[in-house]
Amino acid sequence: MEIKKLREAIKAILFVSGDPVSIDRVADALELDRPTAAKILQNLADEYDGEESGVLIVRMEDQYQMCSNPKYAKPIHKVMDMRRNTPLSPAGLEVLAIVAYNQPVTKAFIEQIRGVDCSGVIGSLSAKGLIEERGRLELPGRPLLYGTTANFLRCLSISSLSELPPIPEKQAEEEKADA
Amino acid sequence: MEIKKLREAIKAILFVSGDPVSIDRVADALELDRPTAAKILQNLADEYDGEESGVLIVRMEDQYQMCSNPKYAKPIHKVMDMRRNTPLSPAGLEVLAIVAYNQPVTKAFIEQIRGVDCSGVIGSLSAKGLIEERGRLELPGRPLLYGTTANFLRCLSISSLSELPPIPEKQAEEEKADA
Amino acid sequence: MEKLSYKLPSFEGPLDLLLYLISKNKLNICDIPIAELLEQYMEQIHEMQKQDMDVASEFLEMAARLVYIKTVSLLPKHEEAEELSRELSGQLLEYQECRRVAQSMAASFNLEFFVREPEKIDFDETYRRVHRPEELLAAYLNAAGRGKRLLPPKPEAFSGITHRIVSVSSKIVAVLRRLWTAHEVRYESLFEEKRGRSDMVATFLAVLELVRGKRVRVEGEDGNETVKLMNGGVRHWKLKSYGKQ
Repeated sequence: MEIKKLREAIKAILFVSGDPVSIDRVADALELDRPTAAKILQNLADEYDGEESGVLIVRMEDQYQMCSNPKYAKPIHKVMDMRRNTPLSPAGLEVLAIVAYNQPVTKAFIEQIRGVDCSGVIGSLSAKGLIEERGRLELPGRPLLYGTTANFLRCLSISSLSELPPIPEKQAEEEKADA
Repeated sequence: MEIKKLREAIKAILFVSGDPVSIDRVADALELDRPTAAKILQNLADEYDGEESGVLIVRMEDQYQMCSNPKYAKPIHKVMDMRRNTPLSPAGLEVLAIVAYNQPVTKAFIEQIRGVDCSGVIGSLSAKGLIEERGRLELPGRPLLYGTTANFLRCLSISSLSELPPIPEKQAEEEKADA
Repeated sequence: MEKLSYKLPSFEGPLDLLLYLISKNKLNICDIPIAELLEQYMEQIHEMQKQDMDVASEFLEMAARLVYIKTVSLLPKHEEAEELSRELSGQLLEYQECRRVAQSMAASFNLEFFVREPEKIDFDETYRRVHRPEELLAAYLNAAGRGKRLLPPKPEAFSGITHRIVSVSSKIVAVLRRLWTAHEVRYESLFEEKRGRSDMVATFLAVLELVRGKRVRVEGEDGNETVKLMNGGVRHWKLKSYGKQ
């Protein structure tokens, strides 16, 4: 397939899939080598990028997803008659921050830092698709581990966890010493 | 909103909706008069039209819908399908093994050996074309019998059931005594 | 320290409350005057209780912890108190940092990205991966014998305990026979001439089974329930399988 068609095919794939699609899947479906697929995907993402663009193609780790530009949330809400997404509570943001910077973490670790029970918040962050279970820790009780999702990256408009703003040095070390 | 932004907003709306959206709803959401909304929608539809375009905007009566170009159905299928072609779970493999070595067998027999309900696994193995129904056993309740398929042979790269590795003697006898 | 008299803000937890008190009184987080802090902390707790707010157990635990730190700091040797204070300071610093990060994250956080539901497509689900036959054998050997451990004990295992096992299917037939002649019977009458617990249990299960199979309907309430045949009482060919004993 020539490059123009490949680009259009990828648009079609991202549109239909809805979910994030990995570079490997695209490469496989179009019979491309991975670097070529990665390059076309990134080109498309750049092309769709733009403050006013209605539809965006965002990258999350090695996956790409088509989504709407939050700028147009209001008319979308109106047409779809959706309930507005309530912003996260301070508690939700705190738990999310702890998970994001220390993942994978147990509930006990989160509660240790916040000093309060966090079951409810963890449940609602899971329901919102911002954190997810990541197996269990091989310790007595086998506690569940939590990490952030691809959706979390999209909500922060970053494409990888490495883009999270760094924690000031001193603080990070203290934390390490405590843990 | 200027015309460029309106166009992008409409793209966003059509993208998120997936379903057809009427001109009236678009006009309402963007606070436009109907003729203006109709004109922008038709312009967009024209722009997204094209034999090779990955995503189309099609008109149906007074509704518009964003959809993928059927031209790219093949790679789309491939990408979406791969998601499902996940490797067999250990449970799936076990049930498959029991069917393979004892066919034709009833669900009750499989559950007797595994000690757990197997309805779900049997259903998914059938959907995957690895096992199939083989009539009924003439006993009270006339339970269904299951056997493996030709596809099963292909998955194991063997040409006949006789090529399955033999079960160690002792094991086979215990089995018989239990059943 | 000034007197606290205002509408109570809600706190995320004891650490949140402590940080609030510390910043309000411009205290040094690394050198907390425990006695003063405890006093203000307790005032807050009492205020919360007065306003009928739910005081979570964590707040009370922290109160106990502060009291303990204060107590040991009154002892002539201070080491333990110092260590406990440092621990509390460390925890507060850590939580403060967590809040700072959360706030900076909030600034760039946006929940208004919308995605589409994946299109519904009918797939050919045929399994196409390739496995080695040995994997299958391994799975077989793994499965074989497990049932012995997991299956419920056979009825014979209880032969020394139970007296009589009444099969549910025999009761299904019995209930249906009555309904074919009477079309409608009182629910309780089904249990009237029963000769023991297992008889009653089997009858009860039989009724449940028939309801589930949409063969009968139970109507009414408060002891006036009746059992009716569905489908106008016409015999159904499927019943033959029930009848086989």
